[in-house]
Amino acid sequence: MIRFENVHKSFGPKKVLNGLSLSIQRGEIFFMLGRSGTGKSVSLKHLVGLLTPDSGKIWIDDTEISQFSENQFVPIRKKCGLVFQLPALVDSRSLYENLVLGIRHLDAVQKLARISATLKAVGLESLEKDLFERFPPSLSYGEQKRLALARTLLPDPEILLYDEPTTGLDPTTSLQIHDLIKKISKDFGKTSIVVSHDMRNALKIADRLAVLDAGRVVDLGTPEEIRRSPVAMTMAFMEDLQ
Amino acid sequence: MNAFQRALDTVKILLTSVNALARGRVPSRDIWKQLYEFGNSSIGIVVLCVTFMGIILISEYSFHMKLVIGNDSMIPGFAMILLIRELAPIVGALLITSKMGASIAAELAAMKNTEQIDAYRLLGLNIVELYVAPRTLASSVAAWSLATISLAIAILGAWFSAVVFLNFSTGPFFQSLFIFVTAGDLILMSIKAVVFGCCIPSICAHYGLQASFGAEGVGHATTDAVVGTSITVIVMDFVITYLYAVLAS
Amino acid sequence: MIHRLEALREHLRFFWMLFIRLPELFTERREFMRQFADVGVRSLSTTVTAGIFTGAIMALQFHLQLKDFGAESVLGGLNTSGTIREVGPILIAFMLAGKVGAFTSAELGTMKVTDQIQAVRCLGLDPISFFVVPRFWAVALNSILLLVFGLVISVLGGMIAVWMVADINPDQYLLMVERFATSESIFLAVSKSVIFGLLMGHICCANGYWTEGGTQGVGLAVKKTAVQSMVAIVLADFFISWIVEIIVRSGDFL
Amino acid sequence: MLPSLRAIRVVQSPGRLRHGPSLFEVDCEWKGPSLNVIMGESGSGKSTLLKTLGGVWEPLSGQVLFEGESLWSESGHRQNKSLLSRIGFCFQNNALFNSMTCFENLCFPRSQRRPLESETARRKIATHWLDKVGLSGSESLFPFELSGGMQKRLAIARTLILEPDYIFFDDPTAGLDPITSRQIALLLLELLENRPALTFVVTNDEDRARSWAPSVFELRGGHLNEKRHLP
Repeated sequence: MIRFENVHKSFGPKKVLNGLSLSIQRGEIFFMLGRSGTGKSVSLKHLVGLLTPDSGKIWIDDTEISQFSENQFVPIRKKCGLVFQLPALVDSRSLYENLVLGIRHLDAVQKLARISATLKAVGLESLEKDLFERFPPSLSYGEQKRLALARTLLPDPEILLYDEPTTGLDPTTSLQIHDLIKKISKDFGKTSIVVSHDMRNALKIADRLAVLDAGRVVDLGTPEEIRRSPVAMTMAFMEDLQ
Repeated sequence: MNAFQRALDTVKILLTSVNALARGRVPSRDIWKQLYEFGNSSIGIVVLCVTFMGIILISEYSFHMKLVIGNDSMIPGFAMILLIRELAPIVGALLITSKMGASIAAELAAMKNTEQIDAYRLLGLNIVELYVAPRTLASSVAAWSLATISLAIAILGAWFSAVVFLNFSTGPFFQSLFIFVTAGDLILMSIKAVVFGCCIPSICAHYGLQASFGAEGVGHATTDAVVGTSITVIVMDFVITYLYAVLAS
Repeated sequence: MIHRLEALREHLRFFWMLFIRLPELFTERREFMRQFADVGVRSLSTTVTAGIFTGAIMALQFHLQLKDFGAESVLGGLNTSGTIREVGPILIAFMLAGKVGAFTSAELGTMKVTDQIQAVRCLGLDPISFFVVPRFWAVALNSILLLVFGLVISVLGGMIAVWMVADINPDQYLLMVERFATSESIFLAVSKSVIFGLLMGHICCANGYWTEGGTQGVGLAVKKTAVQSMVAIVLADFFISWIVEIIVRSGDFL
Repeated sequence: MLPSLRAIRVVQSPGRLRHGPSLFEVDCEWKGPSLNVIMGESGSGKSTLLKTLGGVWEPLSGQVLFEGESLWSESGHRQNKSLLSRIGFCFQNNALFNSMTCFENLCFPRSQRRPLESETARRKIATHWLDKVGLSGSESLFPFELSGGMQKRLAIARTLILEPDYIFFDDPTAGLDPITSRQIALLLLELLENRPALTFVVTNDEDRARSWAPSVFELRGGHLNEKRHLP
């Protein structure tokens, strides 16, 4: 489904991806864990063409995208929806306009139908009646995150990419977000790749986990394998859970 | 926060800075560093802009004088008076505002974001004395020297364009210059430059310290600082010119 | 020096892109209208203030100079033509560079820093035509209209100042305006306004869109816009006046 | 004199606004050196409470007494200088002076608080503290050149270098990945061991709170509830 093959990327002197090799199956919830600055978010951005690798290959299904141009990425971006760490909503536009950014080609009836279904999926049905009057700044940070998720879901992408979805959220809200990721992935049969450093929630909902260090995968496996894994970095992450 | 409260707060900042400078509580090392910062960063653009405006003024005046009096022998004097009294101080001040004023507002807004200002307060230090006071002195000295330097170079530029384009000869050019330009004009320019110079850091610091949090806050603080200072400079210029006109007549 | 040429080439490419995407303005016309109204309303008060005080300052200067020659009667016309040709456009444009230009680059810079631009790109939209093109035309057209409006106001400012200082009553002041405000002066003023407007629109959008480096980056973008706008305005003013001089006095100059 | 802090019906409004509904009304007393952890949901005002107790903001009403003495004089905002010098505050955003190097960030506060101290002694203490928090070798780096974890270590060193009697940490492990945040938590414990100071730490991370103290104070519904035992 998605395959990284010996991908290297550096920003000036700083080497961020150092031979990343990874493959993710269809319909899987795949977590990428690691300390900040080990290239987790950078690898996600390669999948939607926000960054291009210095060397190495990246496959989505059977198309190799590492040397794609901006236009070639347009269909790829329809297939992969990226949820940013910041809500990244357009504050000057109404909630409705924010939501329909990705589905402008549909007609009004289809839009409204899809919006109500997606809002229910992310637990924001209460907002449905005043989508036209309200603007993003009037929502709480947690609500903005959910709306950003709904906006990414609307074009019905096959693959969902989450860039540290719960950083900066208090424990209860981040638990809800993780349950939401699991529900959406299972109900709609989406492949989900989640970049995070919240090991406790990761183990709860992930099908498989990869632990990254210095731009490379140092450990890979199912939650059970990860719990018993002898790899130093994984054990460091597990210390909190005893 | 309405205009009056803003003006009040700015005056408070200005008085604190002047007080700190007068009491000698500002290390001279900071003042020299800021003086270099202010002068070095704006000298290029101020000289460039004032010179180009000086050259254009010469041709503008020749256009008008021909309309009004027919001969354009007095042009250099007239044009240069306008440059000395108005354009050199204003253009210099507006450029310093956007170059250095914006940095003051942006930096203070960023410092507020990372709570550095509270940290200074807990050390018993006043951010205005530490940050704004050296810049106030540096800015007024820089404003005056930049206005003078750019004026001198603008006169050379005007002389060049008068000789080459308006077939003036050097003698009458400088002669009309000395007839019309009096010491009073230079004093007026100096007063304006110094007054504008010492107000710029305080106004920009006010906007920086009132900034709200996040990237949005820094952006708005910097913008409001540039606009607020520019408007204040123009209004102050009118007041000073008006007083000069009343006193002179 | 190469760095400067490189930057100039980048600016030219960005400017050219904004122009060829003009038809895309139609798809975002609602956003354009909203931006146009927003920029206009926000900068009206600044334009009026700048206009009145520029006119007043110039009137005082001309009054002081003409006083010894008893040429007071021509003051109205001379001041109007003198202001709208040269100093007026520059000073009002300086004000708008802050109020309109700096604000827009702060807005675009904040959007860049909070990933809004990346997010829209990932949803299959082109951020340039979504965010930048409507703002560019809103700023450019507004600046042109506001500059011309500011120049008209400056005549009013001159009138009031002269009335206060030299008690020349308004209709005496206006008497000479027609004679001096020749079509050439008006053409010069309007052409400067158009070019200044386009320049400011481009500079603020370019700096805003190229913002990098988090919160500090936004502050830096605003500073760059303010400085670059002012320098560009003075240089443009020089070349326009020089070219118009050549056209009008084709024999004279060369 | 044993450090003691008494909050008498301290009321504060949210953040800088100084108006709007009061966030909390706190009436507590802490006697003698101890490590007190304050927890609460985000938005409960725990950060504002810490800043009110720690002398960053003046309380809307009520008083904060350090050994019976108030920091804020009745007349204006003039703060009691000698008392202020015995307080160390570590801000959530680190508040590092970005125009100074790491070394200067440590020397500058001491030069303000201990002006009579010789330059060499001050430099020795600064180097000592850089080693203590594991930043030896990065003396000449500027704050923006440091990673999140290193910035937090410098902020902690800068707070403790003044040997304060009252120490306040505003969410010291926020925004750090779990491993760095655990290292910072352990560093705090190690540095605060047998130190005769009254210390307050605000956090919403239960794992870290557990490593600091057996029980915590909880700020909920505008009141500071007594100890809650951590499982």
